[in-house]
Amino acid sequence: MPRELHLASIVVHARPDRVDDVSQTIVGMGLERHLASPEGKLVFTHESESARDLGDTLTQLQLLDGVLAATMVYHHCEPVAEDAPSDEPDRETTP
Amino acid sequence: MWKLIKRIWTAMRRPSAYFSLGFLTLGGFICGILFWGGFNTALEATNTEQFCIGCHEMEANVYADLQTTVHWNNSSGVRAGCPDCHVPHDWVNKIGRKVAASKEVWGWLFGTIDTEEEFEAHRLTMARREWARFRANDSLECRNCHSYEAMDFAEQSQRAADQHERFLATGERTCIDCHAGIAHRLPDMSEQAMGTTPERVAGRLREVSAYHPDRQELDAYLSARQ
Amino acid sequence: MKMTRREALKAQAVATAATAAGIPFSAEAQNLVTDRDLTELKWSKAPCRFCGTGCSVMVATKDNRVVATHGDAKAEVNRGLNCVKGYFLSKIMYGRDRLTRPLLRKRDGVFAKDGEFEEVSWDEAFDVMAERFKAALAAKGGDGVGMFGSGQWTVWEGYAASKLMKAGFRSNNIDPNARHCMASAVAGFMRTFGIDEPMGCYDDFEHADAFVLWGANMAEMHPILWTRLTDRRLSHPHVQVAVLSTFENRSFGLADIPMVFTPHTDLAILNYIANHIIQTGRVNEDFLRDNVRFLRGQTDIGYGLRPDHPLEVAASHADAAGASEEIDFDTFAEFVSDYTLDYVSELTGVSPSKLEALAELYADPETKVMSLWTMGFNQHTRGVWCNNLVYNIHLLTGKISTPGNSPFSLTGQPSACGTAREVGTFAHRLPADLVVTDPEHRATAERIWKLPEGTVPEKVGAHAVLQNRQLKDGIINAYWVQVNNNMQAAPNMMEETLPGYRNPENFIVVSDAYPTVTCEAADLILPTAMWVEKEGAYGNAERRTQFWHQLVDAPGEARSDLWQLMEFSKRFTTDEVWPAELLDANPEYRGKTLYEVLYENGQVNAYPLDDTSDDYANDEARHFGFYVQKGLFEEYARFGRDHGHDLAPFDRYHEERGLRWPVVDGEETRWRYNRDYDPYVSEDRQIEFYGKPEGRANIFQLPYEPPAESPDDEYPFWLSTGRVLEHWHSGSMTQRVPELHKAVPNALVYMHPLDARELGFNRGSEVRIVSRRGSIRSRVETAGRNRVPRGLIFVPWFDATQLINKVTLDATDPISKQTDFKKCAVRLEAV
Amino acid sequence: MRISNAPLHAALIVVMTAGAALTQTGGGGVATLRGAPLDQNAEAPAMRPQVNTDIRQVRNYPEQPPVIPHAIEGYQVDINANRCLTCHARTRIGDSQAPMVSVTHYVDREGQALAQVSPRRYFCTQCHVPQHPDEPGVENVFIDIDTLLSQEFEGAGD
Repeated sequence: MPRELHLASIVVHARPDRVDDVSQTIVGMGLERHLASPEGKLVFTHESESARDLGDTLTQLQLLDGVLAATMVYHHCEPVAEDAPSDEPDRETTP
Repeated sequence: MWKLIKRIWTAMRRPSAYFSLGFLTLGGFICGILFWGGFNTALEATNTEQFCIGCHEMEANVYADLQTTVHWNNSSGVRAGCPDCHVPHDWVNKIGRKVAASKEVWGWLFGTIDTEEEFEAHRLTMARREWARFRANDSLECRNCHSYEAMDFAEQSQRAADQHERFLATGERTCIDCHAGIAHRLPDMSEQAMGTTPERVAGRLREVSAYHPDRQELDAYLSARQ
Repeated sequence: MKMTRREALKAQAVATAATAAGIPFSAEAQNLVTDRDLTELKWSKAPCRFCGTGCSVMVATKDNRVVATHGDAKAEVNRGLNCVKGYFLSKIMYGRDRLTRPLLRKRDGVFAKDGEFEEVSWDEAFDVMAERFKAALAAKGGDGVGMFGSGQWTVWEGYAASKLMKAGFRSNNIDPNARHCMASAVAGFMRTFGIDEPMGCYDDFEHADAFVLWGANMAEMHPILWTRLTDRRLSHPHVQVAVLSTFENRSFGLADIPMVFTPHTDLAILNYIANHIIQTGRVNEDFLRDNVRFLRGQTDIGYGLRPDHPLEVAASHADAAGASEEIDFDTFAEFVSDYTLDYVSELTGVSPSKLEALAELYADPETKVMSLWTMGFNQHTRGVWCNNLVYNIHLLTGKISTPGNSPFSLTGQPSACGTAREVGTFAHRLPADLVVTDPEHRATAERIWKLPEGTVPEKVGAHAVLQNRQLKDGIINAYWVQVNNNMQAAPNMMEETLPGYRNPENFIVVSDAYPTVTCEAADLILPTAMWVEKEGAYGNAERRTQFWHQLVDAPGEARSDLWQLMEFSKRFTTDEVWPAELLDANPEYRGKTLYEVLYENGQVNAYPLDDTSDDYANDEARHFGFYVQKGLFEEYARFGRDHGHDLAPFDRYHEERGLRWPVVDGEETRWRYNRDYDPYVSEDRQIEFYGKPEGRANIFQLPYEPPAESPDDEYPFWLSTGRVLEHWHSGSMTQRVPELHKAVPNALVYMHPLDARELGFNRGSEVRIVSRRGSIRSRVETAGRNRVPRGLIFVPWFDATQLINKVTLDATDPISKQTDFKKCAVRLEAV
Repeated sequence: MRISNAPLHAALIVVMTAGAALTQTGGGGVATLRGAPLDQNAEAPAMRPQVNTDIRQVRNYPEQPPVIPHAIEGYQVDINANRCLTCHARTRIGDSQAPMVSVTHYVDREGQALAQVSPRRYFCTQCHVPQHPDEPGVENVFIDIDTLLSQEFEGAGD
């Protein structure tokens, strides 16, 4: 079965007074935290090899204590070639 | 006086009664060599930098220009003097150039260019003559030292390598088209000075006449020709 | 920035999520930050920190840091342009080695002249410093102390310094580094017009038909004015540009009349032009009749060297260099008739045709001429004469004070005019062109300063070069250097500068933002706030006064020069530093600190803290408890208002891109002495040079005299020093901007390829440049931006690793006391 | 490092041989860009060729004129000819593939857009300078806006 890469970004709205421990818990689940706002909105990215994994994670997030909402905003899926890592450098991105 | 000349002339016309044919042939040959050698020595004497800068106008202007350029100082210590670029290396072209150069001697004798201002006034005319010559012979004197085949693109900057591959390899342009001004200061390249006649722009002088505030007309002319 | 594909995807994911959630996201996540609150920068105006052009720049700040700068499109001076230095202003404050704590030479915990620098508190620094100043004052009075300031002081810093020295310490031993730069121009203005600074302005660039650069290499030293000149020349084909110098520089690139002349012979060229104007009947007789008088200047005036130098002993009028007597036109005409075309061509090495073409620019009544000069004229042992002589040819033809007809003295520092000259921080001056030698002028200063009669001393103080000599000789013992790098800038360093700084009798204080070579020679180093770390004001070469706000805080314990001066003044009482007779006559001044007497005088402290801007910090105002800058400025402005030097009210300058004084009825003045533009001109005159009696300017009869030192068999080369475009002065700011350093990393010896060949040097060879006074090591450049004639070398002075002033001669103009950095004799040796 | 040991040794010798010399020359331990005691002369650094990699440098802020990523030795820029514009002029970039001069350069002093590069921008090297491989004697700690923003965000998030 060909491998797949699933990359998603998720906005988690936590109770402002719980932001820190919620954030810590989610990072412990293997997600990467990127942004946080004072109102308690957090942006995470999630990487996995299956859509099921992603779905499960979302469900877990929504059920976490202190989380008001967890919403997937962006989802990208592509096959991963065995011998061609997807990490090849891209062209220079600054003009 | 006239008698004397007539007597010598008569003697010269008479076949030799004293010398063998062999001697004469050999003697003529030797004389020929001596004469020829003398000619060539004299010719070569005019083919040195010292001769070129013997007149002040050359020394104070174009020779002074040269001294600040890469053809004077460079990493490998190879210097190109005046004749290297301005006199063809093969004999026929050399003689041709020398005959043409006799005009310059005339100019020198009669003071066409005595001062810096006069030199500057003639700089464009003289430069154009050289550019035309280089274009006509496909930059022969450049190629005496620089040949496309010998270029190592890995040693050139990417920019230079690209340009050489694109324009030099294809023969679309010749060295002087892009490198005019490499050894001497460029004359006034503005439209007013250059004019827009076909003869003057034929050799893609636009390569060096980059910019002047009101040279749109020249640009228009050039694009119409393409 | 290189990103892997996965990172790019992730960044996109985060960006999308952030947008959806309304969260600002960082630059790391995406190339473009779109949140306006975050990306909005605070843009404020400020004049450029470098030369005297006075470009305005817009400075962006964020989180107490300068993050960007660009040319101010609204500024008339530069209309959006900067030179390469100006474009990199953002980085000048961020050299890693900014000084942030006072440093004192110590051994075993106490000050020692031969100690190592140790960090100390401001209190300790000022304690030691005050002790040394008090000792010097007690022993010698005002003669024992000295201060060397700058044309980079803000207006109020220079003013506060001048008050502290001239009134507080009662010493006129205060001089700015503008002495090295503008003094000959000042003396030239005073002798010819009686009022300092140009009559015209930069608007002349858009009106002139011809430009004559007398030694000025504007393409490198005044790049933005050069853009205006270039614009005019290339847009109007009839315009001609003449460029004169002792070597071919970048400005020759625009020259219609290029002219390389033998050093020092510019005097003869100027007299030849006067002669040509007279001989060809192009004198403007109406103008002469109404507006000019003729004077014969003193000749054989020496070279400003130490009095026992053979050249001074031989000079017959070294003691009265500035004297003159009145003559008539015919006498003048006969005098200049010796300066024939043939003679001058022979002397200068310039072809007759070029000399004639140049003279015609001035002689032709239809050609409006702008003459421009700076260090070529001013750093000249006959620099004042050069200034006088160029005014001669403008006055003979009446080509002056009208748009496009403009003899224009350029300046090298941002406030050489605004601070050094207008505030009068020279050893002989007071604000608004007043001088210490005039009892009425001193009385005016004492009245405005609310100080007792006799506070300001009459004796002219030591000028820049004399200060160094007096330090060496142990006459001045306590010395304070602010905003300049005089170890690198002053001439004849090994014989006349370094010995004085390291003289064990002396205590040397240097205030600077960076550790310069002057700091290295000091005993106490004070860390200083620079540029937009304080509120400031500069005055440029066209009389334009410009203000800026404090935009960021200074690092660590760095404090502005203003703070340092005023805080230091608190440590002195009048009883300690004023003579008994002065206090006996004015007992109400007893027992007060100099701070109270000078700055808490009801004027300087007249404006409350509330008057400062809500939008900007003001560290000095907060510290002292009142709007210091405004109080100092308004007190200072009293000197010039209604006296031809009117400044606008303080607050207006924060609104404008500068105003050109005199500002009368709210209007700036563009062309002085011309009734059409200048409200000071009388109703019945079109032109009136109101600085001189009868409104007449002086035409001076002055000859060519040889330079102090010329090449000979032993030292066969002329040495000329100067600047490069990419670095400013001693390079203490620009050498810390990597892009500028990499553009021109080191000083080089520019020399003729054939001279190099003859001496066996290649391009890039290391050589020793040797004069009778010292030597340095440098590298040979035979190509590049300058083409020097045979027998001359040019070495820039920005490079701290190659202190070319070890080699130069401390000969000055005897009138202006300004050093000739352009001429001395050297030889070159292989290393 | 710019400061080599040679001048240091020389300074030590001076100190050891003549005590008085210390007050004449001692740097007192303050690091300047000098590289040698004030009364001595260090070797002048070798002249090195201009950087010629054609790799564009990141600008410190958008308004900064880009530095020139190639050598320009011998380039003629005067009233007769402008070597820079032979590649960077609008009409030349097809052949040269060089970046075109910015549109800001087509605006004159009065803010009018022109058909040609404004004459006041004619002398390119007033703003654009080539680079040498010589590192400055001291680092510059200027922080550009993007770095500052990301630092700020990280600070706020913690």
